[in-house]
Amino acid sequence: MAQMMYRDAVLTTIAEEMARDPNVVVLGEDVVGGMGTAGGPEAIGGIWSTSTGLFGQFGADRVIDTPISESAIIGAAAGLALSGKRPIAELMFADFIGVSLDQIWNQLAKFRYMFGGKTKCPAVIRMAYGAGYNAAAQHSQSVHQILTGMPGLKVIMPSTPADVKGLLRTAIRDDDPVIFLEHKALYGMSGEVPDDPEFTIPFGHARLSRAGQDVTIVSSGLLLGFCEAVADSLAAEGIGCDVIDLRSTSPLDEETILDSVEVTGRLVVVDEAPPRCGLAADICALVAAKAFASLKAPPQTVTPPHTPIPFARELESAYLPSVDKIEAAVRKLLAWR
Amino acid sequence: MAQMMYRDAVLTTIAEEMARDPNVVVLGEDVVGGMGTAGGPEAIGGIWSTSTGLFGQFGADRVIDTPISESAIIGAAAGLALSGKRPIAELMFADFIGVSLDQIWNQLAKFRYMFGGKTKCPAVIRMAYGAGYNAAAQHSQSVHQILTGMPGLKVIMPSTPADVKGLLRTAIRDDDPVIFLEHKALYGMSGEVPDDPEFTIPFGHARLSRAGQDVTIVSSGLLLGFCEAVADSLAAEGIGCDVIDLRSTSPLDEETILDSVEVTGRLVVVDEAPPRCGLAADICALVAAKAFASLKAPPQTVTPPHTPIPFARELESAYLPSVDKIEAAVRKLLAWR
Amino acid sequence: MQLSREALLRAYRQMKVIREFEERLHVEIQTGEIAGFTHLYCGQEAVAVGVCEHLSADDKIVSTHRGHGHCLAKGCEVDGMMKEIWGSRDGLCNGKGGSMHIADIDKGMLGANGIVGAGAPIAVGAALAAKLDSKGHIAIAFSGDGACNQGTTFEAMNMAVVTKAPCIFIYENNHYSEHTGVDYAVGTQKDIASRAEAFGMKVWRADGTDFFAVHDTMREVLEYARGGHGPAAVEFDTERFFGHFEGDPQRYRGKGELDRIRETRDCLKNFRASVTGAKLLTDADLDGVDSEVLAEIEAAVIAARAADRPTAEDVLADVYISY
Amino acid sequence: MQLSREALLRAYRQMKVIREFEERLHVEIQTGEIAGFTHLYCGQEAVAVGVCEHLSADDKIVSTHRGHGHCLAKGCEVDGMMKEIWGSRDGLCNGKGGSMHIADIDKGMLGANGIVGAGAPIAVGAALAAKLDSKGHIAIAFSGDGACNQGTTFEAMNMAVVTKAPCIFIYENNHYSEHTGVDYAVGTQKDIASRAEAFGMKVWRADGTDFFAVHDTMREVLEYARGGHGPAAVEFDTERFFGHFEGDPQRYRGKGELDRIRETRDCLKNFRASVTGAKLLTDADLDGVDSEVLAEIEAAVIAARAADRPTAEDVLADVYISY
Ligand SMILES: Cc1ncc(C[n+]2csc(CCOP(=O)(O)OP(=O)(O)O)c2C)c(N)n1
Ligand SMILES: Cc1ncc(C[n+]2csc(CCOP(=O)(O)OP(=O)(O)O)c2C)c(N)n1
Ligand SMILES: [Mg+2]
Ligand SMILES: [Mg+2]
Repeated sequence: MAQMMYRDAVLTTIAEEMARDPNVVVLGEDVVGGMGTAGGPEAIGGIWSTSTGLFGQFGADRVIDTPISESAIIGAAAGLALSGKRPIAELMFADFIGVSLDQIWNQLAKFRYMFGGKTKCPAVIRMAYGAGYNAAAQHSQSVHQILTGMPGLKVIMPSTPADVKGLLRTAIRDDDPVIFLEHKALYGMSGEVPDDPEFTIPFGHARLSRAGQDVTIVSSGLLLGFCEAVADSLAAEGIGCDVIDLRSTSPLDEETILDSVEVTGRLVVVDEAPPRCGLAADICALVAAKAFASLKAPPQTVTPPHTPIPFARELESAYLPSVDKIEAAVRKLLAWR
Repeated sequence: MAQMMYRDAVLTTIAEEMARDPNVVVLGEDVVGGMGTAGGPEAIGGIWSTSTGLFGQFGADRVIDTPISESAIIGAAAGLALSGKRPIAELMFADFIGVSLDQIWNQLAKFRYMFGGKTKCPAVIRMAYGAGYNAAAQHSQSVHQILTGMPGLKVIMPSTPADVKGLLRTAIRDDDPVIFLEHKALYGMSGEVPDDPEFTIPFGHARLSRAGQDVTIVSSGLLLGFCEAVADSLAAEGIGCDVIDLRSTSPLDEETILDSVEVTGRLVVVDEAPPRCGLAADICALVAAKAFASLKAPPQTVTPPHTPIPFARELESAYLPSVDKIEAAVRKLLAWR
Repeated sequence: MQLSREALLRAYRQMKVIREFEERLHVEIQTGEIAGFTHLYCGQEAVAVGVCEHLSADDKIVSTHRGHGHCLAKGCEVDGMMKEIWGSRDGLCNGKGGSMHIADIDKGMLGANGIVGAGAPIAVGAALAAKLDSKGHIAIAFSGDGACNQGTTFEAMNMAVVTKAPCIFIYENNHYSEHTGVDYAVGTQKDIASRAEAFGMKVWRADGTDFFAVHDTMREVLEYARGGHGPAAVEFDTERFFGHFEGDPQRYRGKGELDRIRETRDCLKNFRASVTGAKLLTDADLDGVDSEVLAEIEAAVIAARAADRPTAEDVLADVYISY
Repeated sequence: MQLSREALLRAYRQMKVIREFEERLHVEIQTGEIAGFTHLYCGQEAVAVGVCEHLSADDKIVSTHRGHGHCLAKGCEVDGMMKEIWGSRDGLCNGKGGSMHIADIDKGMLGANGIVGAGAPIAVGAALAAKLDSKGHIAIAFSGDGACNQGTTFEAMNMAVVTKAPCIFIYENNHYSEHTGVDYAVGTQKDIASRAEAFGMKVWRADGTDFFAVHDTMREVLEYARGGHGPAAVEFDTERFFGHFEGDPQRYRGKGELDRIRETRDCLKNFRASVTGAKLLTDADLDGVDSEVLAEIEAAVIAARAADRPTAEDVLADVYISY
């Protein structure tokens, strides 16, 4: 076990897989940095420092710095994937699916199906998502709810450095297109990471980060930590919460969620996406349909309001789900008659 | 009352509003047709015949034929709206939000909020959506579930010629950005339309198209007709269904849905979007949260499977919700113990 | 460079297969038997064939909504394509894709595409893969005069120049994007090739209705691209013989335009005239090919009609490899 | 054309306000008091001011992520901007937008924009509105050397040419897009202006660190655009004095580059030298402006610190006008 930051778990996993498989290729804006400058290459290794040193180690044909052209970046990843390579494309911010959605949604995601199953499309699209930086309406968004609804995509949301390792390795080796969502407020998070170069975590297997009998809390990303804090403080009062870290939203580990709710009879889904047609509603509907009989109270959601993401500190923290709001939702469930 | 086709309700409403307000402008691909050809302008009035004759009536400055550049079309609509005009932009197919999402999601939808409420953004983005034409994976999709999740947008889905009239007029006069979704399989639908040039239908008011005490069916667009057929055949057996035509998914008429479920205790949501993070789940979660006590059975959804849209006739019809699947869902609810 | 008798016969045959494939579809579509949107390539055969006759299966192409010609020229089976268009589960894409999504990855055909302009970035990716393998393979993006206005196409050209990707952007200028004229939609004062040139690419131009012009031009272009000089662009002036889609009133055409182009701009007629004129092939040679091709198309249609239909269970297959 | 003393003083003051606004932010950001991403315009003042001095509130501009200079030059209040950057509810956008989303529609400032390349299509729309009103107003899209590679920017140029929109595309080439050099990212063998020219536009080029070069060039460009000749493009060669974002290590810079450009490419120094050299203004005149501006900025910072903070309820306001 090594102590490692979330961002370094991304970098080291990419480096290990590139060393292992010559078909793995990285592309994106400033993934090298300094191209065409007096300072020369490797001025920066991606703005999140998740590709530092890759250019020096693997060269310009496998670490491709691109112009600001997200559609061309994802399209190129699609073409590389159809040509036997394993591209890892970086979108600096998840918000930039706005300028590249067609290549993700209508191309990458659909090739295998449209072509009658006669091809594979092993592309990983990494992107930094989420609020917490006061980066305002166009640089703070969550997009898993949009991409989870798109058949053909797999959507991964690691919440710890260890999960980054195991899930990113799985993603790079997976033969389907994978959206890999990295929460920008977690890049600096430090944690234990297995050293085993073959350590992988299969998709569709949620992680139970807290165990309890009274309430099921489902979350992921930055908010998972909030949920754990709530579970820990309620534990002191003798209230037990299952806290389920989804890890992947597509595929979704329905079984872990349903098994837990069958015991607790109470569900809170805590998600950073806006409320309408979001992941929280998706999971509440799943539980209402498949665990109806065991529900003791109405499934609750804790999400931001139906608004864009505001800039000011006070506004962004009021926008985001908080420990207080999560705890209130749990208590509301327990108080339900 | 005049008998009119859905497509003509679109065209005549646009023409009436353009005549009424000189700030209303139409733009899109082939909305004139024949520009730069020997045949000359007005070779076609939009591929859905929803702008026939507008160019002749209102001229080139108000009926703008564009190159194939959807981002520029929506962006231009945004710029027109910020400059005091009331653009009506056409995306030939809703699937093309893939190449223009940024301008819809990160620009149009967010301007008012990001700018502190100091501007309005009266733009209507019309698009043809839905399956039924065997147009396959890239020309048949529903997108309301994606756009409903985006704060700042209003999302309208008329199911009849009369609703097109009343809702499109409201959309054109509305000061917020409005997504106006026209189901391509309904363009040829004929129906009664009020003559009153001031006839409008406010957003957020669903329409009860069938009334019954036993089950609530919520739908819109092409599938609404399927739901009505099911309700009618079950009525013959003495089973009563409320069939609710949403008309708009954002704003959503929660009250009409909840009032109905409080009576019936049973809900089926029938929607053409894929199942994950879709509108069906959104409404089931709403009802599970706010009408929990009155639910007699688990809320049901009837949607396509989590797959892209296949081409062949047999495949597309197996993909789409059918009268049989809807009826089965209703019977399942009635049989629930 | 002189083509062998075999090469000439093969080129003519390829063009003729496309022509008859499309002419037959044009007839069959009227009967309502074929579902969905079908865009016919008829009139542009010399481009697809003049380009693809130079390619191996390791060279990749990405096509458009008007893709039948590119598919056939790149080696997709007539049979499998016809079955796909008929929506059979034995079709090249098991009936899942249809006319706008025909692909055959093993043949280096990375797909027709229903999204105008989506192909160019994908071709850049295929070219970057070829560059990485450095075996002299290339990738080609076919685009129309309308697609060249889509932002994705511009991004792809710049990205290819920046990354020195061996990508060839082929612009088939058939003068129309749906119902709109190229003189309106492409704002440049010059032509599509000049706009591409300004992106930093070497460009070529040729008559897309003259197989020999296309073939000779592509020999140069491919030598350049395979030689590691980076991307290139070619504009071919060509003609679309049918409407944009079946049932298109074609009010945008000039008077007598269709007759004129069928008369003077028919790549098959012109090919026949020049090879018989030059005594390289006889009318009998070509007539022989014609009747073979007609028989092949007839057989394919009969087979497509008789082929297995997909079933409801097939809907769920092939979304993911593992899920 | 000779500028009046008042005009010269006003131009200098405008540039100085931007300079000191940014220099002060550079200091304040270190303290951590200011939230979010802030991109400083310092070094490019002559472009924003040389352009906007020609404009009225009825002329529209669309800006970028590096928008403070464009906002100030177009007439946004120092006070309201400072408060916005501090996240006050009295800010120009009530603290909702912050540095990357400052707008003032009444002043014709249609917004800074966090999405690179998003502004150009919006400017085309504003230009189409001006065309419809036919009062000789125009719209301007400011873009960087990186933004000019975004598909939206290309689409906007072609759309403007096709629709003859009075839109001026201004490319501020400061040689870098984040950490990448323009010579790498812009593939064209020539320059950004040449690529724009190939879209069918008249283009101009000038030194963006020389106020007079910018101002004279824009006089011509605006006369052209207001005259109904359609769109135009201008490339200004300029410099960014700070990192892309605060804390940028700037390893991409050459040795001594920052000192050199501060020394030889400072639009304020150059302005002072030429107007004093030509005896149009005295150092005393300019020093007077300097101290006024410093006082104004100081006052604005104090006011911003003291200004009302937004509350949780404010989050829900202004998503829609009616819902
Ligand atoms: C992104 C997108 N926009 C619009 C369309 C609708 N459409 C299909 S083909 C076409 C015209 C394409 O013209 P061109 O590129 O010249 O190809 P051609 O049809 O002439 O072969 C259009 C507008 C589409 N399929 N995709
Ligand atoms: C669509 C999009 N892609 C990438 C980014 C990240 N980004 C912000 S500024 C920038 C560089 C822009 O360079 P340039 O256009 O030259 O403007 P400058 O920063 O030099 O003023 C990038 C890549 C973004 N904000 N939006
Ligand atoms: Mg064409
Ligand atoms: Mg720059």
